[in-house]
Amino acid sequence: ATLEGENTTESGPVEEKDTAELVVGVSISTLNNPFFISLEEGITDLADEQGTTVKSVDAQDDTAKQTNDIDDLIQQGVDILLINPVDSSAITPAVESANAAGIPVITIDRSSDGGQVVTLVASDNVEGGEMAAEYIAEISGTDANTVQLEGVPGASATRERGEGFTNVAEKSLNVVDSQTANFDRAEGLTVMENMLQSNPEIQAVFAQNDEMALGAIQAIQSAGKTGEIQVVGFDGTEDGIKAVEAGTLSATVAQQPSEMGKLAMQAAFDYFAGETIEEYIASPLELVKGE
Amino acid sequence: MEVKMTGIRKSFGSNSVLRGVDFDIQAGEVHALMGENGAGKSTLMNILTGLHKEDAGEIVINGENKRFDNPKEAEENGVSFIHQEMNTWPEMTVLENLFIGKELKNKMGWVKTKEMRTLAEATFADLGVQIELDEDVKKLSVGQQQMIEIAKSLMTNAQVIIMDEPTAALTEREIEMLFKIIHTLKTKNVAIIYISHRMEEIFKISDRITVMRDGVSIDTSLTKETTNDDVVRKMVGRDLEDYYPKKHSKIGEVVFETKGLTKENRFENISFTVKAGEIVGFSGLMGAGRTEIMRSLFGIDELDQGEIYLEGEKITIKNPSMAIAKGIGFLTENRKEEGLILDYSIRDNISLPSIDGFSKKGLIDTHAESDFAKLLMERLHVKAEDQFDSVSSLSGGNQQKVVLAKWIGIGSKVLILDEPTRGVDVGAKREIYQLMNELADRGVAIIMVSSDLPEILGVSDRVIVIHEGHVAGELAKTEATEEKIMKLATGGY
Amino acid sequence: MIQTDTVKTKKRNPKDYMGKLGPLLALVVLVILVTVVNPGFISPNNLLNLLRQVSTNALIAFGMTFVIITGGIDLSVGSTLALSSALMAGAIASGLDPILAMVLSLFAGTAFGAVNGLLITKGKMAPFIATLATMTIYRGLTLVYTNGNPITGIGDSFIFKFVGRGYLFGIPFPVVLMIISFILLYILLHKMTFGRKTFAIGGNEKAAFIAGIKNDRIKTGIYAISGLMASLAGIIITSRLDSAQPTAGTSYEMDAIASVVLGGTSLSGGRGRLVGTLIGALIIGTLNNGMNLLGISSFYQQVVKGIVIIIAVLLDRKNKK
Amino acid sequence: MIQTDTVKTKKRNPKDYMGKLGPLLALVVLVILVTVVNPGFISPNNLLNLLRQVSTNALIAFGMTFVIITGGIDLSVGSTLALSSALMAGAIASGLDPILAMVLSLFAGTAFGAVNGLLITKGKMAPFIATLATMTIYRGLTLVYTNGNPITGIGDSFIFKFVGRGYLFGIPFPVVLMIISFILLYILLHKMTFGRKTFAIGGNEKAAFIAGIKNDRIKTGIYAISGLMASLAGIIITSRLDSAQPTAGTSYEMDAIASVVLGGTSLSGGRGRLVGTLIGALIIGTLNNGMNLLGISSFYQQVVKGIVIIIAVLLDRKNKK
Ligand SMILES: Nc1ncnc2c1ncn2[C@@H]1O[C@H](COP(=O)(O)OP(=O)(O)OP(=O)(O)O)[C@@H](O)[C@H]1O
Ligand SMILES: Nc1ncnc2c1ncn2[C@@H]1O[C@H](COP(=O)(O)OP(=O)(O)OP(=O)(O)O)[C@@H](O)[C@H]1O
Ligand SMILES: O[C@@H]1[C@H](O)[C@H](O)CO[C@H]1O
Ligand SMILES: [Mg+2]
Ligand SMILES: [Mg+2]
Repeated sequence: ATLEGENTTESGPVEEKDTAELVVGVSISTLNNPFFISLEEGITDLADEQGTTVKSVDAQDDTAKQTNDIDDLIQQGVDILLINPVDSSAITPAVESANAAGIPVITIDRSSDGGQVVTLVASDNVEGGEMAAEYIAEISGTDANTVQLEGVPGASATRERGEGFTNVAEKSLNVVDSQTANFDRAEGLTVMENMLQSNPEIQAVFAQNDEMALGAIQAIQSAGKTGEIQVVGFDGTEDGIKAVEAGTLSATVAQQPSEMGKLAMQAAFDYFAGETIEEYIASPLELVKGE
Repeated sequence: MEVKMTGIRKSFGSNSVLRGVDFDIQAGEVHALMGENGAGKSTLMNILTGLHKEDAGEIVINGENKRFDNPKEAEENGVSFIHQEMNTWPEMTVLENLFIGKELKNKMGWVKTKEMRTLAEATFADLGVQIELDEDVKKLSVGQQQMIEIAKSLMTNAQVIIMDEPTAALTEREIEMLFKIIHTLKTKNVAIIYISHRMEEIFKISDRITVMRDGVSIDTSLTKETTNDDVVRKMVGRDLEDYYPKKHSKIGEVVFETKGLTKENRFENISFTVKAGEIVGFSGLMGAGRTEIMRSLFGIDELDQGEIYLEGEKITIKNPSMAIAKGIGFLTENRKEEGLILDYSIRDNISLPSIDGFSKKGLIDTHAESDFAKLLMERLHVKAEDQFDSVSSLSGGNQQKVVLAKWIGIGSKVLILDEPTRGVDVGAKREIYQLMNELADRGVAIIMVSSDLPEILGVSDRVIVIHEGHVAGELAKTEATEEKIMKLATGGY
Repeated sequence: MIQTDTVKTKKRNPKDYMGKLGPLLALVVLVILVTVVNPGFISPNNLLNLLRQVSTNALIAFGMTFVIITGGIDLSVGSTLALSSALMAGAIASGLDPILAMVLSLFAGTAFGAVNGLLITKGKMAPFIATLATMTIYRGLTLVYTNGNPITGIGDSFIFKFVGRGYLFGIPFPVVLMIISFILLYILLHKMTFGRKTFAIGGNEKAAFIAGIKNDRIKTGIYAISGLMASLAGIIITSRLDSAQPTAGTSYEMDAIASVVLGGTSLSGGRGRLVGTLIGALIIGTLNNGMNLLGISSFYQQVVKGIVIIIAVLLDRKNKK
Repeated sequence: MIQTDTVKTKKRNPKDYMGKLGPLLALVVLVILVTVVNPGFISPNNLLNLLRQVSTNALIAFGMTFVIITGGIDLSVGSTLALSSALMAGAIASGLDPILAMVLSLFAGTAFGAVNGLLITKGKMAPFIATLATMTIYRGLTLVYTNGNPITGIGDSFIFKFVGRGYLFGIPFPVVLMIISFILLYILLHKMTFGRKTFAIGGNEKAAFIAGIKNDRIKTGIYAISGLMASLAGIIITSRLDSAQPTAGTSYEMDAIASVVLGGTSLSGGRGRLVGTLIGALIIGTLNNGMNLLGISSFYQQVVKGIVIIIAVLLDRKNKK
């Protein structure tokens, strides 16, 4: 009786490899979300430039499927794994398996709680949540009646953004309600509608991603309260930025998913070029606001 | 074993079905239980075997006050019930069917297939039937399924066996076999409660007859001290004239003709004609293929070869809808599964095949529909409060009349009736015959498939006998006798 | 004792009325409960809001009612909604007239439904598995077509905006669409031969076939209606969100089926009423809206919703006895 | 002796064999197809990997087979998996002995299944709606219990790690569990009276009752088995992921049902084989693994999966004719 991931192959000196020989396994949490599509594009764009082979799998937001997907990639003998975990804790054994097989791992957007990773490429979600709360306090005033639209329960982005938001909001905002809308635009709409019914004096909304923010904006519009309620989103997707430009969205905490992907791919190249890699590579966060 | 039931009462909701029934059975006797459809015979037996609970009354078994909580308990105590409605598992094999709920098993709970097979083979040998034990039951004919039900009951070594219309789906041969078995059982002191609507059988095998009417036991007498007319009078409360009403219709031109109908492995080269106003009886042994021929020509099953002519014109029938459009109606042998929507009202059932006729631009004219249903119900004497009663609340005979009404309603030129009186009481049977006569008077060509020989002889103008998927012969009314039909049916000449 | 001990006879059985009133009663109780705790619930504004929220689920559930009456089920409605919406949005984005694009979407939805129907009738597949497969396929096609991204930039046309966001005499237009669809489908189901045949198929498929009903045609038509209603709901959602989402409609089949069953339509077929479905949809909508108004956490909301479904179905059973 | 009673169709009808071999054939064709394009597929390593991936779905599908044979369905398996896993992880995290915690989880799963069974038998609810409701409830309870967060810090015990990540003679332990469960359930279904009764209930419930079968008890037992298998799968997943996820098992019912149906078990009840389900699960697993190996985009994967399900079911239909 043995356990998988038990005998980690000692990662001796890295065997240097040319970008064109590299086979990179990519596991994305879900491609049902524009954010991760951009992220994957960032990876593949750079890989294409360098002639690197990419094998990509989509976990459809299922932690168990992601573990299976990564097993499949390990089976195919990829040189390195770029993993965008569905969940930071659940990814640990998969990272350990990769470690055992001697395959280096880079995590993207979300960390792995265990195992050895070369680096984590991510934006700081806690900080992003704080940024959003601070900006709301700035535009709607301290103690503004604020509601929060949360992402998929249990997702690290939900937890961390919520944590950051609450850190600041506790002190400077009056949070009247917080409900999940599962990172989904349609749910953002209905949940916001209902919140408007029960809390007529809402002044501001923090949506943990732009999709929900855009849904909430539709609800605010049909309640005839456009302009009275400030909405701050997260992600800086194409639609989100457009809405900021149009003035319907007050601001979005823009991540740069495509940049994140590129940074991760570049880290992989550097790794095989024998360079030392930082433990954490920060992907830039930027508050994009209207005028 | 002796059973005595006294003052049994039972209501379903506001419908009081049994209103004081006395019934008893002694070891080694065949006791016939007679009564019109809905008289309460099956209900009484359901109470005896613990399927229903009586509202009042007393059951004494071997001198002891006792009642069974469920059929299993009854069976374990030696009372076995062959139900009127078959309780089979179509998707399971014959062997599995025979032993459901009473599998032979070892201490570990494993099923002992070999032992069960031996026992089943022995029972089938006693019954004189040859049915492959590994065949799925759904592939068997109704008659064969009925034999399985009988075998099941015999295997329980019961002291009292209730047979609720065991012969409704059987033909002469199997009935003979069954009667032999009943005689053997009698010598072993087994008591039989025998329910049937076939009068001649009752007088052949029963020792005593109890007649029920409207939930009350009217009379119990020794069979040898009573007569057919006597029993009928007690059942229906009045005298019935001749059993098979006289038919006067003029027989006209050929309306319906088939040439060389063939379906691989089922039937071959079936050619026959039916004239306006004529009733053609189709006889044959169980599984001869009569039902399949009718189903195929009506478009329910596919036909491999053959031609069909209606009023001299060749027609193609690919599905029932096409057949109905041409003026052909088909009363199937299995009314519960194929004839009726049990939960629906009488009206909805009657109007179903004609529903397009009541539509104006797709909207249903419910007034016209109701008038139509009412008329047919009156015409056929369907016993019900009104046309909105659900069909499931009717007695078997009345259900059969509803199916009939539905096919009469479409104004068919050709009417195929497969076992039209199966499970129907004497009074209702007579009404159905009368109705067939009237339709014939109006020039309808009628095909009647029946396993009841006296009925075939009593009703048909001409008899076609099917043997193993072939037309074995044709007999005019004047020349037809039971012997001749049986000879053809068994492949003799 | 066996179950059939009941008399399910008379049309005019008073208990039947109870059975029919069961769902309505459940709705009334629910409304009163929510109102007591939060009187804001019955403000005209919130009621209109509620109705608008209910409209998409109700439309899908109307179609589902036909399907379930035949003894079938349609798991693909959510994916049908997404795919037909994506096609419409794509067409608008590439310059097609929005009205034509909406018609296109309805046609597409109808066609996807008909494919289900054909798999079930000609392919003799169980409805559950056939629509489970097409649920996956239509969703996959949506993702392929949209490449996983929402389709945006479709919101210029007034008519298109109006469908999801407009008001007619103060009533949200989706609600108007729901009412019109209800009336038309009510007539179809309860007053026309098509409906009679639908019931007959569900009541006894073999008997219906032998009585000359073209089962295959009717059933295919019914799945097509279900697809049509899903695509109509899709148009509303797309208009409201001003974009077609690749994940739109995910698991909408569950709410639709729950609405139908809460309305007293039997999953074993042959029995059902469209007005029941409307009430069922209102119950689900009131639950969703009401629990938000009461500030119940979304985790507990799921628990409560499940329990209410169980209670409502059990009560309905009881009344029907 | 009377000869005419014999049935013409013989026991060893070749078409019957075809019907039984249908699913196996589909699997073989699939394996060959994938291998031709990527020979790495049949490497022993990948096959073991594949089997381990299949194991959880197979376990759930085994239980589902019993349920479907009775003519029922269990939509709650995914939520049962999540809730029983969460309880186990919570217990371990708060210091309970991992082995006891695993036993607790199996008991909990069995109990959740039994609740389904009671709603269906005593409450006379349709299995679809009863388990739809409990699916929502169990998921909600999981979220409430975990507060939406994964439960971690449970991975110290060797035994606990071994269940999901261990190897016995080179075979992944989840695969060993799958094989053992298969054998036990095979005997239960095909060799023991419990199985006979299961089939009898599915084939003709009323007749089964008359034959003295305690339908309610058997059915409740069957749903309990389904819950038990779901919780066993949950233990494996929790061990493999080293954490209990609140969203674990979402929509697993669909793959399980698809596996059962692909294996030739009829959704209308009364007919089915456990070995078919195993093959069905292998088909689904091969599809998932194979398409990853072939590098098919996940969007197209869904389309292909749906189409393969349709083709396999249609072929099976055809063979059975
Ligand atoms: N479970 C039930 N619920 C309601 N009514 C019932 C039930 N079973 C029987 N009945 C009614 O009781 C009456 C007697 O039925 P029963 O089946 O005992 O008649 P029967 O004498 O066996 O008739 P047949 O000769 O047609 O078989 C009928 O009116 C029938 O509709
Ligand atoms: N699906 C089937 N598969 C195999 N054999 C079948 C099937 N259907 C019918 N048969 C067989 O075909 C033969 C003809 O049956 P059919 O029902 O037509 O006979 P019948 O003359 O009407 O007799 P019955 O009085 O039993 O109705 C029977 O032996 C029957 O077992
Ligand atoms: O960062 C991403 C995006 O914000 C997305 O919208 C949801 O998942 C998060 O992890
Ligand atoms: Mg009877
Ligand atoms: Mg016949």
